[in-house]
Amino acid sequence: MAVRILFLGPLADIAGRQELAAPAPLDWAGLLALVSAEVADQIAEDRVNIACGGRVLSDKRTLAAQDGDEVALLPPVSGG
Amino acid sequence: MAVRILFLGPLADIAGRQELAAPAPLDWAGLLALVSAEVADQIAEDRVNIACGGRVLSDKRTLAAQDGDEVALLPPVSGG
Amino acid sequence: MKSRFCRRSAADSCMALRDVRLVAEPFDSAELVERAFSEVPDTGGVCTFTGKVRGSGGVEALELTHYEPLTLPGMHDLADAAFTRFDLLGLLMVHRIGQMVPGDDIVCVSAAAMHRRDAIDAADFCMDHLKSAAWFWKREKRSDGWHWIEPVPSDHASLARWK
Amino acid sequence: MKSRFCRRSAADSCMALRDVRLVAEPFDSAELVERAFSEVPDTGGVCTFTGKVRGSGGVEALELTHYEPLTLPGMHDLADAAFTRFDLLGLLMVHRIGQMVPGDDIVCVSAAAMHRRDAIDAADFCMDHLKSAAWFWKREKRSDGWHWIEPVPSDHASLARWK
Repeated sequence: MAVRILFLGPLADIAGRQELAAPAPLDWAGLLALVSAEVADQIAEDRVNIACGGRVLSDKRTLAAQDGDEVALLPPVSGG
Repeated sequence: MAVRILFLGPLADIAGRQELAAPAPLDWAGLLALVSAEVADQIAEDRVNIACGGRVLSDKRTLAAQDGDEVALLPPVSGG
Repeated sequence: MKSRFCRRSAADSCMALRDVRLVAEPFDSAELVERAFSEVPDTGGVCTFTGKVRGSGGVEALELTHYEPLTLPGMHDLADAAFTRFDLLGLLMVHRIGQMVPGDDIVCVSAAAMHRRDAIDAADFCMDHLKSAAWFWKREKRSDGWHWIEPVPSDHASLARWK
Repeated sequence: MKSRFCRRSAADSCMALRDVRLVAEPFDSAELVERAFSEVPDTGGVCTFTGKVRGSGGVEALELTHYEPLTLPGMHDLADAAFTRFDLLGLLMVHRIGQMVPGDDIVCVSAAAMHRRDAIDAADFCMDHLKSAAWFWKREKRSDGWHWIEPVPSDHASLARWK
């Protein structure tokens, strides 16, 4: 098994895909290296959150995804 | 014609009637003299308002009801 | 009883729906709101408050007395104030009078607006002011007869929020 | 999807109605509220906010994307917070997902309480927190295609009211 990375909302457009499989384990540096420079810039922003295994990380730099984990990249939610 | 005095809400119970006809003109002192002592005590309270001709008086002591006027005695409205 | 109200500041239309009335018979809030606002275009949010007769404390019936020359004009003045203060597309304000039983709707205020904040604040504002704008006296029938409901001092705190 | 929720502080009953869900098809807010609260005893007030898809700006369709592992748990946590903070008899929280058209209901929050203040504040509180509790991304379809809706900074001001 691997780590499943999900691009949510507008991030899917920027990434040009909705998901991506990556070898486990996956940490913050590994994630940034895996995505395009544009996506890396986006997810490094404070207002983008990351969930791992269904929980939003309070500090996304502590990401430590294991085999089978789902890592969701969560841009800020829409207003309105 | 005369002045028609209306007792609203709980004031009708205290007065024992819903309305009363009085000779015109009618002023504040005339009104107090016309009603029972208990009603007079009630309507003298700040929280009781008086409307004359469909308008609530900003100072009820300026009451000057003419022939055909309706004078409404308005106790405080109920909460809830 | 529906009337159209012209808002001077409205950008693309001067028509906002306005429905203010007193009713002596049971009414269905949900149906009134549905009917009132189904034709209002551009609505982003609708906030509806419905007040009901509670059956607690052994209440068998509730009676609302009003003073007609003040009640409806007071409600219209309040609607004017709400349209001036908030950016509304529609406002419904219906108040029951006379005798009613637990479960009956007493009052329904519903505000439609482009934006959520205006809809919620307008409904809240109207409910807070309804008692001072219109003149209603309530009494409850319990097993031992009718009892007038006293004024509640805390209403003043609610009103002060809008100063 | 209805469930009963036990409030530790309830005086004479530990049953309060709670209905929290996501729906992928059009829904009728008025009917949901009617059905949800018709059996709730002692209700003195019901406050309902319904958010709708606006047709202004040439919007042809709206799509809501969500992240399932967070959305529904987030809504349930928010309902818990509302029951803890306000004295409620019932709470309905329904959110549409997927594609919808102008006039469709997007979200409906309805709170039933003994007292007006709790009902209005609970609906207001839930609407303010829904966007941070659940995760929704919206995009609009206009004649030139789909456009993501940006986050609105003013939402933070709304949230700060509840601190």
